[in-house]
Amino acid sequence: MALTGLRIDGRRPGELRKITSTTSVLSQADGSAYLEHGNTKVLAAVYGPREARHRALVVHDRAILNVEFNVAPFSTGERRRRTKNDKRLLEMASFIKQSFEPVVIAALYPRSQIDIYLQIIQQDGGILQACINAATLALIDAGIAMTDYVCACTAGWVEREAVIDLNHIEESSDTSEVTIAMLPKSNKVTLAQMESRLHVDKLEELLSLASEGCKQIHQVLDKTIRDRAEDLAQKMAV
Amino acid sequence: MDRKRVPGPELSVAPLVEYPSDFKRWTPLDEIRHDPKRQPEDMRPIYLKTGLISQANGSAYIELEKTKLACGVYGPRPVKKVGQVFSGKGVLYCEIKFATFSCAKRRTNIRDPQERELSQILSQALSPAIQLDKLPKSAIDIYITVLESDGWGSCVAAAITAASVALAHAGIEMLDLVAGCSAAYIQTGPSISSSKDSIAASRPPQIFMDADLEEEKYEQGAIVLAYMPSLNEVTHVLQSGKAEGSIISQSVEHCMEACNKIYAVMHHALLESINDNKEAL
Amino acid sequence: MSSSTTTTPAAVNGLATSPAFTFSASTFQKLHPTEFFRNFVSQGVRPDGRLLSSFRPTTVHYGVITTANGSAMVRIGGTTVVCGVKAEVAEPKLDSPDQGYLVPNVDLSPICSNTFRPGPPSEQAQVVSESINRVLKESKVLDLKDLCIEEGKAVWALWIDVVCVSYDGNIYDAALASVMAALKNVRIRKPTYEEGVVKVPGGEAADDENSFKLNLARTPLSTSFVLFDTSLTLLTDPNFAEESISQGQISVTIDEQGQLCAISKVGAASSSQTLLKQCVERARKRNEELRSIMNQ
Amino acid sequence: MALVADAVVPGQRLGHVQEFNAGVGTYSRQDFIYASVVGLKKITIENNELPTMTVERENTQSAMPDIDAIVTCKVVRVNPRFAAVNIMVVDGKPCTDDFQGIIRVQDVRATEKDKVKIYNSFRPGDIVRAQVISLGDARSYYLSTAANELGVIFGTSVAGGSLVPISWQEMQCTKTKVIELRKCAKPM
Amino acid sequence: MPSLISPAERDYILKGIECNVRADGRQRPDYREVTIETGVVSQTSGSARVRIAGGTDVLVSVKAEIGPVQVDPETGDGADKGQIVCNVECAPSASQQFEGRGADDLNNELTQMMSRFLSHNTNTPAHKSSSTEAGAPAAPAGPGGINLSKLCIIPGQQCWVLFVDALVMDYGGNLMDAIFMGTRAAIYDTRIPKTEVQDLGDGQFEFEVLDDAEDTDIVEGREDMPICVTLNKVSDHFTILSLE
Repeated sequence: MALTGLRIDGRRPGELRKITSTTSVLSQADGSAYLEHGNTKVLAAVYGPREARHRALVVHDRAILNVEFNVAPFSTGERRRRTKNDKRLLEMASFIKQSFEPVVIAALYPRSQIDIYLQIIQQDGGILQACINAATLALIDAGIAMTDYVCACTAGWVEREAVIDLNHIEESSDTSEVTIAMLPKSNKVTLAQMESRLHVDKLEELLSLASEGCKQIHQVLDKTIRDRAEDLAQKMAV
Repeated sequence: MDRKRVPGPELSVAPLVEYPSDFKRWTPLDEIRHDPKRQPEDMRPIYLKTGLISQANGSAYIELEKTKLACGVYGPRPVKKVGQVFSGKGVLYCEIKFATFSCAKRRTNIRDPQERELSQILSQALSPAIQLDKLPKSAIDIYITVLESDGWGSCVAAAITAASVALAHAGIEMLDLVAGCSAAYIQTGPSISSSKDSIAASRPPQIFMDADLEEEKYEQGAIVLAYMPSLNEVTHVLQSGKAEGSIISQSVEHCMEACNKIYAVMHHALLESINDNKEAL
Repeated sequence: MSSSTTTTPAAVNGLATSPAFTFSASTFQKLHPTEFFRNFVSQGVRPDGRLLSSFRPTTVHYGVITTANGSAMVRIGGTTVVCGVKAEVAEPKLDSPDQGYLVPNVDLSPICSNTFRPGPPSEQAQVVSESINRVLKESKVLDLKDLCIEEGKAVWALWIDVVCVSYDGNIYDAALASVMAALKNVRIRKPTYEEGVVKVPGGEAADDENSFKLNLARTPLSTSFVLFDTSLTLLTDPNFAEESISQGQISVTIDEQGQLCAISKVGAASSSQTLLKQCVERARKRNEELRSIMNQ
Repeated sequence: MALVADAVVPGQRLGHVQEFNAGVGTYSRQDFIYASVVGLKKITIENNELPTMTVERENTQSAMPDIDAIVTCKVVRVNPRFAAVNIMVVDGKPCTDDFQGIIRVQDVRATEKDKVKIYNSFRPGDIVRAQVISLGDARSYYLSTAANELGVIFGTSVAGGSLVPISWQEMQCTKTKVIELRKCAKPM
Repeated sequence: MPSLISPAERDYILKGIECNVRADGRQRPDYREVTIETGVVSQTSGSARVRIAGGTDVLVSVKAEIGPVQVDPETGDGADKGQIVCNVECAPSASQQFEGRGADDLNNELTQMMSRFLSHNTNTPAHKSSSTEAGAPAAPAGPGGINLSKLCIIPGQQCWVLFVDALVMDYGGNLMDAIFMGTRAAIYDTRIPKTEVQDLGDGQFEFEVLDDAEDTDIVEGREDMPICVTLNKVSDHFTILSLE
């Protein structure tokens, strides 16, 4: 941490990386979104509500959510081909599934399945948060009923300073970081995930910082959706 | 290796073959084929017999000198794969497996990507010739085991020929038999300089029909053709490597003529199976 | 399927079909296989015309695969198996630095019978592979020390793979015979070992001077029987149909000096001592016959 | 050895569309008739119109149920709506792999269709002769035993003896003489 | 299963092709509009993205890594060659039919085709570079055009391995053309760092990679890379790049 209080990539502790996102990028998916959070690039596609693949999984009164992760072999510095049932990816997929279950109004689509496919194109830290934000955009683009957005943000403790939205270098230096997914309107936390040692009272500060980050992300996502909606409205109006 | 087989050492590798200095390996430079008796357009003699597998509905065994493979056809039988949607047409399922001892380098028991792709090539080459709409809701399974392979191209061609004969032997209604034939383009003749630009000036590559393993090592390109001789229609062309357009069309001509010769051998094998049935009764 | 005989007589014991329902022989065999066989066995003959104790024609061919170090094809009636042995270099186990590996595996792929599905080896394939593996190990067919190239560094690993091309019952006898014939046919080039690399001389002629054969201490061969129906009649060298309706199987493995290598009796039916003696006796006779075929 | 004179293989050109009709074992394509199976070429001449060219199949294709075929099958499962069966023989030819079939409760008999009790018609283990009425769905063919000569032809009674039909809906156990209810086939 | 087309719609398309007008207004031999960008993925030696109007979107990346040389025990050749390892992956997000294991066969087929065209001798089990015996006529650098000898660092020991990974993000028909255009663009965009080899005597070599960004090599022979055009036979006409 330089003396000027700036981080490695020149950001202030409370500053997010640049986020650019667009929706309806894929022709065949019901809903899709492409999100760049700094150098982390993620593509999300939503298919559904459609017929469940395995008859056994069908639930008679609501839709079931299925999340699948796919990492491009070239996404990290050193090329690594991950198999379909790589433990780490399955774990991430289940996190995302749990964070969207309370938000998607599944009761409207009984006996069906909603598939969320996440494709990581480039990794530079904050994979889980980028995927959750992209999945939110893709679900909305697919027109699936949701009670609220789900915005995710990471926060961590780097060299005795609480920072948000850690990049790859900050993540790999043994900092403690927490990822939380939040419903911006109702301020409820649907997912909090931390895997490193952290002092209890520091956690309080990180959580408030992360929720602050989520609000900022919410504005960006919301703006993307509204621009897209206006764009569609104009096209239809003409 | 997996738990379901008798375990061997994790890693075992073929010993390095050290040829004595005076040993002269065959090279195309001296313009004769690896087997001196054969001219460039000669095919290896084909031994083809039906009825090798007692349980199969139709079966065929083919030998081209060193290349040996057996083919079994089961069907039409109910589709076993779960989640199949109702189909008015029959489904063709093909699987080719190289025996572990079939090539110089030992192959694994588990199907590798190359065998999976070969299976797709085979079903693409054979399905146009089978009247699948006469077999609703059922599947035809073609299984091929390569016992020994002397040349990849000739193996694929032999597999197509054997599978087509096995299908006919199984009594399945077909439009025509499908004969398979392969050829390789090999640069012969001494006047070759290594620099790239003068390649064009040297002689065009020679077309060797039905190349064996030794010749395949020097091939610039290869072609495998699946051809219905009586209907004069090509069902599949698999061309790889680099060659001018004229060479390719010339090799397609050669392959078609060769397929007509192979058709006669298939014809003979199937008629023999009629005589065998006569004697058996 | 067995060749069809004329329509079976309507009044068949135990099957009180009224005369109206007569089937063709093949339909009758498909619907009531045990009934169908009982008619034949009660008259001491089998549907394919063999006596209860006769064997199917057996042939053995050596050196059928040139890309393998040793190979053999064995055909017993409708069952055809091809065994190939490939010798590769591997590191020895720590507890046996001068011993090579002998790895037999039988592959019952879907090509040989419509009962096998694609995928990992079926239970039956694993049982046959394991029993051959035990016979090779327990009866010390080959001294693993002969396979040592450089103690502690490099040894030969003989991958013995049996491919079943056509399955018509009695796979164990055919597979074991093919393994023994292939091992007899093995020829490995004499290796030279230099700092971690094993080299073998190339070139055409592989004669006794630049390559060696395996000296097999014993060559066990097996004969199998099945017990049919409640009457426990003994059927030798069962084909696929007989195997699928049998109550139990007995296999007797004997080597060339006539010593017993293995006996396995499997199946629900309990059988008397005399039956086992009868099997061993018949297996001994069959053994000579099989050996003469193999030594041609 | 002399090959059989007019034996043909699939794809062999047999004649012109004007000269013959394409019969069994042949197909016509761009005004030519070709053989579609291995077998012996036969020309059958009806009274007036064109002679038909057929190829009498040498090795029979493994049997496959098609519409109106008479099949013999074994009952596997019974539930109030239908009886699931394994089709083992089609038109007298055994098929190597059994096909799945179901006899729906409304196809058991022709009269009083709605009063049929399936467990009084079929029991698991019975051998039944039925007729294929449709290709059904992806898994099984739809069969019917409405005609008189269709129904149970062989069954084992509760006591284990074989059953003999004594009326169109009763069978008697040979051992214990107990009457069991079945939809029997009238002996031909 | 491909998208279900009603018989009427099928007939409409067929009739259109008969009179040389396709469903999207193109003529039979017309190509759809293609856009190619290079350098889209940062941590790679070279990358390219190909988009064909109508929904095909493929990302191809080339990563050069140092790996052991693959020697063929039989002929002992390949010791002085680099390698190309290809891999095509259809992301399940690309289309409905890639759900679950649906994409496996297509992935395998495209991967095998790519490796066959780039390094031709995939016939022998091991993916090995094109084999040219020293004495025999030196066939031009492999059919993929790329000169693999230039990729060798220390003959017999270390060489550059070019991992070509194609990721299909959206499937709108005609994958082969898109993948080949992407591969050619990615190989053009590829920069391989220079290596310095020190001879430590007695056959031992040591090499060191210079990692300043400007001074890098290009892939030799990249202009000979194959280009692929797919023709679909509809009724008895050939159309280029049909939609589905």
